[in-house]
This record gives sequence, C-alpha cells and structure tokens, in this order.
Amino acid sequence: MTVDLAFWVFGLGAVTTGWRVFRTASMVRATFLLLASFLNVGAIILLLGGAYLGVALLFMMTVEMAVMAIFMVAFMMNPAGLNPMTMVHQPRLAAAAGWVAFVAGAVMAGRGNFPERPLPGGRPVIADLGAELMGRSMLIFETAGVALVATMIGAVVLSSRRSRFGDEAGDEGSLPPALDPDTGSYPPGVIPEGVGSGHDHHGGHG
Amino acid sequence: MLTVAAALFGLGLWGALGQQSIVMLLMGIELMVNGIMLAGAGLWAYAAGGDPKGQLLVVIAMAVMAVEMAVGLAVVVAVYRVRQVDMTEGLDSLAR
Amino acid sequence: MTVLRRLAQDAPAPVFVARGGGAGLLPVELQADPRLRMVGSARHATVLLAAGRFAGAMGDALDRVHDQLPSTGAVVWWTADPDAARPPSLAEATVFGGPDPVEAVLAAHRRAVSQPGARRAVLADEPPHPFEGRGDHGQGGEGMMGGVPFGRAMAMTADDRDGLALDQLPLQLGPFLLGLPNGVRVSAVLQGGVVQEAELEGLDLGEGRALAGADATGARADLRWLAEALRLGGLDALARRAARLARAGATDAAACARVAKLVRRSGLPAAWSKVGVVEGEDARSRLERRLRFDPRAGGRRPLPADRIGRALAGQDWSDALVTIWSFASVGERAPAAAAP
Amino acid sequence: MSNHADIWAAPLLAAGILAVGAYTVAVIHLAVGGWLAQARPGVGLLLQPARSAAVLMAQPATATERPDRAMAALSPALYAALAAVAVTVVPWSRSFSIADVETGIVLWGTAEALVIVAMFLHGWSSNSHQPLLAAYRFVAAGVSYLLLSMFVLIAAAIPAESLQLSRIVESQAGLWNVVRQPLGLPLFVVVALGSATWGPLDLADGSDVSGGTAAEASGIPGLVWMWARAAMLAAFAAMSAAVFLGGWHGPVLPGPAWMAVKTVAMITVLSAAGHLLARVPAERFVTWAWVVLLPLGFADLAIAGLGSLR
Repeated sequence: MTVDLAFWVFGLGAVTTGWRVFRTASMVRATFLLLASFLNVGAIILLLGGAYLGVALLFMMTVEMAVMAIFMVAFMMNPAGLNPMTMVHQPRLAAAAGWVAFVAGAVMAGRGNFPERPLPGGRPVIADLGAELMGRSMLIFETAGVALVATMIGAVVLSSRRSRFGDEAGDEGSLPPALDPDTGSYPPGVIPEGVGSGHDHHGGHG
Repeated sequence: MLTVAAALFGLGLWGALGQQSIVMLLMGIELMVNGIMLAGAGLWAYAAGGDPKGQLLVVIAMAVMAVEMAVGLAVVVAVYRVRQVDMTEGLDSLAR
Repeated sequence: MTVLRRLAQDAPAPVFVARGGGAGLLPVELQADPRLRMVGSARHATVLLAAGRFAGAMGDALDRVHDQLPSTGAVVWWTADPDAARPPSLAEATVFGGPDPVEAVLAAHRRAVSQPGARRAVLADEPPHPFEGRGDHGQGGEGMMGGVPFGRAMAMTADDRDGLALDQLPLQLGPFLLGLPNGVRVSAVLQGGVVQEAELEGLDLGEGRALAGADATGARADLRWLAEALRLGGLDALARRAARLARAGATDAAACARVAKLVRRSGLPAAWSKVGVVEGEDARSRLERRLRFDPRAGGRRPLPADRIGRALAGQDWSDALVTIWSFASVGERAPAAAAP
Repeated sequence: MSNHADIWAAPLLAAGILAVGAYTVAVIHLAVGGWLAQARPGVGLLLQPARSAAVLMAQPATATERPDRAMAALSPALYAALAAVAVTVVPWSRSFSIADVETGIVLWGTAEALVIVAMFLHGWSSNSHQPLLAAYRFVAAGVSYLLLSMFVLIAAAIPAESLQLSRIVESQAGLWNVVRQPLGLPLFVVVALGSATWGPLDLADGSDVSGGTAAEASGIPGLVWMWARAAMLAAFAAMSAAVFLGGWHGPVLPGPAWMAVKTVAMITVLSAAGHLLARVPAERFVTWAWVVLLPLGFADLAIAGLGSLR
C-alpha cells in the first residue's frame, strides 16, 4: 500500500517535472527539472527492488546534469535567467507526435499481455547484475565500455580547437559564419533589417 | 508503471521535436530514454522473474544516454565554433 | 528571545570595513582584536565601519554598500574630521574620532542585535537603469540577450580564448571589495571565471586630515598589506596574527620572520599569479619581497592603472585580484590616482 | 532499517549527529585558528559558535533583486539534506548505522554529486554576479574531483568485496585502509575540502569573491548554509574515519568511542589544513585535478586491485 502510494507520488513527480522542463523560462531550471524527473525515476527503480540500478541512475544523472549546467551557463551566463524565453518551432506537430507516442505506449501498457513473473524475494540483485556483467553479457558490457571511451575521444576531438593537424591549423579552411543571407545565418550581432523575426537571431541559449 | 513510462517518452518526443535550441532538444531525447529506462526496470521487476538481463538493459540505456549527451554537447560546441549558432534553424546544411 | 539576544551581544561583531580617503591600510589592523570578525560582504555584517573621508563618488559608493547591510545593521564613522561633508549613508552614523574604534564598533553591534530598529535605506528603491529598451523583451540588449534590465548588465556573446563566442558577463566591483586598494574600482568583463577585459579606475579620495596612524612605514606597512593579502587567500588566522604584529608596531623581527615562514609554507606564493605587469616583476615576486620585509617592497611608484588593466586580461579572477593588490602601496596617496 | 519506527527515527538521528558534528567542527576550527593566530582563546570559545549563530538569527534575511526565490530557499535545505543522507550510511559500530544499505558507497557518491547541484543553485539563485562566478568555478572544480572520490571509494570497497560500508569497516580488522591503500586518504581529504568548500578548496564561498555563493545570504538562510557546510565537513570526517581509519576497530574503548575519536581527529586535520594552506586558484586546481590527482586515483585503484589478487 505504502509502496503503491509512493510509486504514484514519484511517477506523478517524474511526469510533472518532465513536462515543466519545456515550459519554464530559464535554462538552468529546465536542466534541474530534468534532473528532478530522473531522480523520481531513480526512486521508482529503488522501490522496484533495483538497489544498485536506482542509486546508479541517481548518481549518473546528477553528474550528467551538473555538466549540462556548465554548458547552460557557458552558453548563457545570465544569473537567475532574468530574460524571459520561449524557443519553439513546429509546436503543433511536436505536441501531436508526443500525444501519439503517449497514447500508443499507454495502449500497449493497458492492453499488452505481459507475463506475470515478479522478482523473487530475497534475490541478491546486485550480485546478479555483477555476475551478468562480468559473465555471460561481458561482451555487451565491454562493447558499451569501449563505445564510451570512443565517445570521449570523439567528443574531445570534435569540440577541441586544436585539430589533428596541430595547434594552429584547427581553424584552417573553416570560414567565418556565413555572410550570405540565402543560407539563413549571419555572423554574431549582424541581423539584417527585416530578416530576424525574433527567433533565428544568433545563439547564446545553449 | 508503463503508462508513466509512456508519458515520459511522449513528453520527451514533444520536447525533442518542438524545441529550437539544440541543448533543449538533447534534453527531450534524455527524457525519452528516461521513459525507456523506467519501462525496462518495470518489466524486469514484474515480468522477468529476476533475470539480470533486465538490469543489464537499463545499464545499457544509461550508457546510451551518456554517449548521446557527450556526442550531442560536442556537436553543439563544434557547430557553435564554426557557425555561432545553437539553434536548429541555423543549421540547414552540413557544409561549412 | 532574550537568551538569543544576550548570546548575539557577546558574539564577535561581524564588521564590514569601508576604507575611504585618509585611512590608509590602518583599518586592516582591527582584525587583530578577537572581539571583531571582518566579513567580506556587507550582507554578513551587523556593523558598517566607514573609515576616513567619503566625498563625491566615494560617498555614492558608500551609500550603495550601506543599503546592502541587513536592515538591522548599524553604521560607525571613524574620522579625523567629523565636520567634513558626509554622504547620506553617514547622516545617522555614530561618529568616532579617537585612535581605536573597537569599543565604538562593539557598542554599535550590541545595539544592532538587541534593539533592531529598521535603518532607513538612503537610495531610492528603483532600478538604476530603466527596463525599457531595445531587444525582444525590452531589456536593452539584442534579441534575448544583453542589456541592463534590472540595473545589472546581462551577458552578451563575444569571442574568447577557446575560439568560442560564448556569453560574457560585464561587472563592476569596488571600491570596498576585499583586495582592492583604497578607492580603486574595477570594471571587468568575464567569461566563466576568466577576465577578458579589465579597467581600473581610481576614485577621488579627497583632501583633508588623515586618521592618526594611517601612515605606516617599514615592516608595519608590510604586515598591514600582508594581513589583507592573507585574508584574500583564505588564511584568516594567519591574517589575524599578522595584524596583531602590525598593531604591536612590528618591533619583534623574529615573530615577523615566523609569520613569513608560515606564509611560505601555506603555499600562498605558489598560488599567486606570475603574470607580470612591470618589467621583471609579477604578483608573486612582489609578495616575496614583502615577506622579506624589504624596505623597497612597498613600491612607492604610482600604480600604472592602464597597464595593470591590460595585464589582467586572460587571468583567472582570483589571480586578477592578487595582481591588483600586489600594487597597493600602503601610504596615503591613492595608488591608482596617477596613471602614467 | 527493519521496521517503521526506524524510518521516522532516521532523519532525527542524522540531524542529531550532524548538529553535534557541525558544532564540533565550528569549535575545533576556532580553536585551531586561535592557536595559529596566537590569540590564546579561552573557554568562551565553546559558546562562540552559538553566539555567532544567534547574531544570524537576530538578523533579517536580505532579498536581492529578482532572485529565483524557490531555488534560493531550496538550495541551503538541499545541501543540509545531502549532509544528512551522507551521514546515514556511516557505520558507528558493528551493529549500528542509521541505514546500512547494500549500495552505501554509491549512495554516498550520489550525495556528493548532488552537492555540486546544490552549490550551483545556491550561487545562481541570488541573481548576483559574485555568487554566480563562484558557483560556476565550483562546478568546474567539482566535476574534476568527483571522479577521484569514486576511484578511492571503490578501491576501498575492493578488499571488502562489497559496496556496503559496514563490510568495508569489517574488512579492515587486520589492516586499516590508510596503510593498505596509502593514496586513498589524502585524495579523499581533497574531496572533503572541496565538497564542504573549505580551506584551500573554498572555491564556492571564498573570500576572493566576497563569500561566493553565500555573499548575498544573511539571517536564517545564511545560518542554514553555514551549518550545512560544517555538517558536510563532519560527515566527510566520519566517512574517512570509517573507510580509511578502521572505523570502530581499536583496543580497549568501545566501537562508537573509537569512531568519535577518529572523527574528531579527522576534523582537526581538515581544519588545520584549512588554516595552514592557502586557497588554490580554481583554474590551476582543475588542471592539477585532471593531470596529477586523477592518475593518482587510478594508481590507488590499481594498488587495491593488485592487493586483492594476492
């Protein structure tokens, strides 16, 4: 009973905060609302008995959102998000797609025929997971690990100014931001009369 | 349980399609993966009879999310460096 | 409630010190007294101690700090010339003309915590800049960025050292910030924690009588300077020790040498910036000279404000502050008043 | 926690331990500082933290212009709650810890990671330049030392073959981790100073940014924040006593007494480090953290791994 109640509290929390992510006027709040949504899901997983899984989710997501916050501030160093913002496009299509996905998922959840095989009590779930990761599924786990390392290297290469051609050649061959109005983008601070309708001005809201 | 997961997935899709800012779009994708993780954990707890493969699935989803985040943010930085835009509208071609 | 008040009365008084004209670095020595606790933000203080002259722009700056004090706080004016013109923030202040204001500050602290009457703000509660302006939201910037919507300059993108054009944040600090010489105000542009651009401005400290003991020479001057530098480095206890030595007249050379040794061991010199401003000199070398109590350490030459400003670009904010402080001379002349 | 009574008792117990711990931190901090300043502090020192707290309680909380009120109110509470969560996993004797969960170390790591979030929100919410600057540089440093913390804690978990704290203490019956893994404790001290934003790593609330994230905090919110910082330091001291100094193991005295002695010793060490070491510049710390400390963390993990092979 208590567990059911807690589930609904956390579930509602996860969905509400997830919704507010795209409805708040401040990037920092959006980031931490997303984190709140993750924390709620982590709590639900803990309720389900995934002792390691839930806590690991909390940990991973917290760090990830902290990094996200750095990017937020780097791309928009406004204290407390003074300036109001809304940045949406194709809102109808997006909302429709979201609703369709939800209804489809909910129908599957309601009508689907899932086997009734609950977690046996007293099972050492953490040891199970460890044995699985280091045993039968080692290949999968290792692949994920290698993929992560590759991602790290790739991310650094992508975002670093220095390229593989050395320190100074990083920007070689790259053009300054397009100056041609036909391509639709302009260098920072230059927005020709009558073009910038308020949403496609140069960035800063990362 | 699965309804909540579906709601999270739907919200994420709405955000991913509807937001202009690339970082906000990433947040939408994160929310979708969040829904997937919840569904995975739910199925593991109620329908898998304790098979640790269910947990493995969630771990992999977490890894996917980390990869998505790292690549996504790196792309934002790279694009920003060259184009000075971080909005999807600013990106209408893959060329410099 | 009375128990609470009695406890609060006996607490070390949290003081925010504003050094004006004619104060030199004398107020730094006050931290030697364990009944006072120097705080770095007026928000944390119960007493605002204004030391010296506050005319013109200095008076305006004091008014702003005055309004940042919690509304129960008290103001003490430590001055050699009580009849001088005073800014609105000092209109109701306790005036103290003697050599040692500790008792006056303590009395003000006890008053502030026991009968908290609301002190009136001296500045009108309105944004210094109108909200209307350019920009999508009338905030005064471009698009959704920049501008000074609530009297606080907002971020705007610009190139940085990483080759990204990220947001930069303009800010103006001083002249009462910890680590800024008397009357010096810094206008800086930051990206993250890194200074992109900085400009130093020396406010007019005015003419008149100095506080008794404001001028110090030799090791005493070095210890005053060192005490502030140590506080800036987060070494409050050592700062207190240096201030005690300075207050005692800096006559005990062995004790001074022991403090210098502790400072070297703390890693403070290693933490200081090595970005040079003047030929062959940087903040770290100037700190080292002070630690040797070298008579030439004070640097009687005026602070080359524009060169310092240029040297700050590209430095971490804390490095920038120590670079500025390393140029603070201890005497009365406003260090930044004369730019070459 | 086996029954319902525990669920209600746990927060009270955690708050009680932290209240005592934070007060101890404050007194020791003043005592070490007074000794270093050669100010000959008297017995009055014991009351001084209470007096300073009374000053803050008598003060009104100041408001800044257009703050993010919800976050400004929540972040000190969040930080205090994290210290409480952290202290729940610390075992005080063979049979007593507030919540000896199987994933104790990961839970601790989560609390540590959320500290970064709390600190950032605290600096960001007041809508003021210096707190924002401090919060920003704290996040950069925090992300750098967080990995370090996980490395040393997992290294400590290897000989115990468990993530559970009581098992980790149990595994030190013969040999304390401070000897078995000599790199662990120094690296963990770095993490402690950073997370409680203390002394040489006081990057979030440092004096060079006028008190940093707390620059605009006065009155009760300021008090809660200061208390939470001291409580966090106390929690870290207790954790290092448990993970590296053998926890309740020791001759003659009963287990909890040994824990208390070791915790107070760690608080003294941390406090002395705060008084004797100058603050490191944020930018250089980030470089050191990645270039020097992180490889040391790897080495610690490798030592632990090799040790367990034998």
